[in-house]
Amino acid sequence: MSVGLNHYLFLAAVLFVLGLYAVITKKNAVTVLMGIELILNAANINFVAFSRYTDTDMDGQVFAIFVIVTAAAAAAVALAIVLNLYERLKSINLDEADSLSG
Amino acid sequence: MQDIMFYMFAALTIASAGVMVFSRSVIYSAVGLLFTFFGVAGIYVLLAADFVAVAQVMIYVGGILVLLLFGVMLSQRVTGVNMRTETLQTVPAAIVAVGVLFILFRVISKTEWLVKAKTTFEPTTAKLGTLLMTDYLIPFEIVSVLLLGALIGAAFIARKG
Amino acid sequence: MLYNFATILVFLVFGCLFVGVNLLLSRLLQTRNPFPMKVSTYECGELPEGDSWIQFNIRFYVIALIFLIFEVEIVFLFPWAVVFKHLGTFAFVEMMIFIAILLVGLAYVWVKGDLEWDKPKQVPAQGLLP
Amino acid sequence: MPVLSANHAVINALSILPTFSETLTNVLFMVLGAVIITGLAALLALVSVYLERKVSAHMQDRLGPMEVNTEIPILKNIGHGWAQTLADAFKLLLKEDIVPAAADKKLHLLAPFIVFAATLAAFAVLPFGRNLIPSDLNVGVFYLIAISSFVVVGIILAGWASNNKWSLLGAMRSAAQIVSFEIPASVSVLVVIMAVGSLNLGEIVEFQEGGIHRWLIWRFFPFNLLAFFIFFVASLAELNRAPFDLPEAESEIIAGFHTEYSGMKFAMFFLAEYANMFLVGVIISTLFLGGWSSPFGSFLNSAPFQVFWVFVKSFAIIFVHMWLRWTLPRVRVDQLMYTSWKVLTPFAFVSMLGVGLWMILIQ
Repeated sequence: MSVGLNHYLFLAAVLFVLGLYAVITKKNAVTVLMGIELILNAANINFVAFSRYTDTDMDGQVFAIFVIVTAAAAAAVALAIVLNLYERLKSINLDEADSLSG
Repeated sequence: MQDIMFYMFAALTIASAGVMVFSRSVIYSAVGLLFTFFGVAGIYVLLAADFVAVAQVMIYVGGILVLLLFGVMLSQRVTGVNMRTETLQTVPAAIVAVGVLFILFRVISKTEWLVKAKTTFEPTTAKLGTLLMTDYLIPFEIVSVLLLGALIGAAFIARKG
Repeated sequence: MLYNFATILVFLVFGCLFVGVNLLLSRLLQTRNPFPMKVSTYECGELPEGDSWIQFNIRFYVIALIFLIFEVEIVFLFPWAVVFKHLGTFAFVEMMIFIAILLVGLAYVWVKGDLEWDKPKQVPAQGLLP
Repeated sequence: MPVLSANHAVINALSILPTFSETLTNVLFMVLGAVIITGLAALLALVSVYLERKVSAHMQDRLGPMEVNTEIPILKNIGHGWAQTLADAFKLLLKEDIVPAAADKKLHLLAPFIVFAATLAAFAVLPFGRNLIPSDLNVGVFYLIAISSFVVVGIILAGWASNNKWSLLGAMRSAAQIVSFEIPASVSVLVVIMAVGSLNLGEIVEFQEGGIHRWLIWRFFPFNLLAFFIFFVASLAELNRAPFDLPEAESEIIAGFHTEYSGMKFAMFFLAEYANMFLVGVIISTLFLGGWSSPFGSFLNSAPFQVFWVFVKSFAIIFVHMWLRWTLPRVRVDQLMYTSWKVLTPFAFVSMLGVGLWMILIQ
């Protein structure tokens, strides 16, 4: 059976689930962020695959670029928060960051 | 040949994503992520998205991964022992993950997709440029505001630490 | 197009093979005689002081951050530059707005001193001086 | 019926055969190209190391290596210690590969693979002549910028895996320096792409064919010249070369990220470093100096000469790199960041703006 749309979607689904698992289980904020990047990559594979396998023009690819950009912005801000957290608590375990007041 | 390449890249992507998720050390997770990003770039090439593939390598590997590594270096005692990342709620997470995977697989295989595959491989850069300047002009300009906000906000938060 | 990318993949694999073969060859030819003193961490012949933990300055992160934001911008600049000849003035104005907004960010970190590697010394406010 | 279907199977198999053999020849060509380019990269690195020593020596009024020659009759008379780097390579091959006990063994091994493979992969798109491009990629320039990011990750991993303060500090400095200068370098490349309207390196060279006056360095004077200068300075910094060799400042942090590397692993970093020098030489000559095209128009522009011009131009740039090393003192870290963010980046945008306005006003 030759590779078609479904294969790409299955791949993306596996990647998504791995990312989800990392987000749920990891205590370390940086690894949670990595899990989020996996999820975004999975979504991107779907965008590009649909752009290839359906009648739309290249909109999927444009969306993929926008997703990459958003991921970059998110990573930048999230890591800044992680570093700030570390300065205050000397730890980046998310369980210990349960107070809203600085 | 393309099918073989697909399976190779898919295997690389999933295996390295597995390393990322299940390794105990943050740095090993980062290395796993490096190969995941590379594998996904390969998948994009097979989907005829050459520009997106290179952009993926450039931003994810060259930008986000480097930033993550810098963040790791800055936020923990950088020795082998203390780079551990603990896990919790493994069992419920596994149940949720398998459940979601099952649902996704079922949805994907049951749905009748309106497939109309393209078979040609054409350069995409010029077309992307035109689309960004015409149809996607507003999102494109908003992206610059988003990036500005991210830059100012992140620099502000990091400096306060 | 696929052919060109496949060539790059072959180059990557070949680069790894080259390193692997050389390391293997060297492994076969060399004499190995490690002893604790030899495999200790190098510190100019002294015994290593403490572990290798250094508290890096936050500036490293801020530099990487500014880099990431501008790299994303460059990803948009490349397709624009390719079609610039055909689209003309309108595209030029659009891109100038885009760049101008991001240069505000550069100006911000410039003014706030994030680009200075040696942070200026904290001078106490005038009123607090004895 | 079974006979018929068996026939069908045979016919099907036969119809696949041509495509299969085609694929096989394609793969053979790729492998051949990879073998040639790997050999070339290794050879060029050896030559560059030798040149570095000789050029440095003569600039300081010394002779440099003179002793190491072979006893092979014809090669014996060349003299000038030409076999020095060969001997060094053999020495490194025979040396013990020391892995510090405190290091992370797996990552310590992985880092040289990443750095060397990424460098070699960048060689794949270099145009050595009209039909001598291993991979004529249509996003060539963009790809070159992207693939260099693997090197940054490799350097950080090498520094971390060594578990040594100096390695880690050197790695972080290297990484911060490389990423800081990547922005002005990428922006200054844009002036070339705007003029040519393509990311393909072959097309960029073809655009400049027809003599020295067609080279992109002279276009839109003085904006392209400014962009060329910015790219050149940024490339010096990305190569960690003097005056921007802070990550390897011997007196401060020993040898930077590869302090804990010895034997063949060290040789791989070293090889990648000098191969990168040649790579940058070819990139600069392709983008701004006409690449393979002859400076005299169609005169001396046949295939062998095209390769010759690529080498002449890139070695000229390598020579300038070496020359600067013995002319300029090392900059300080704050000066480095100042150069990158407050001088080169704004001026790169200025040159881009200038070229854009110029192109619009002329149309």
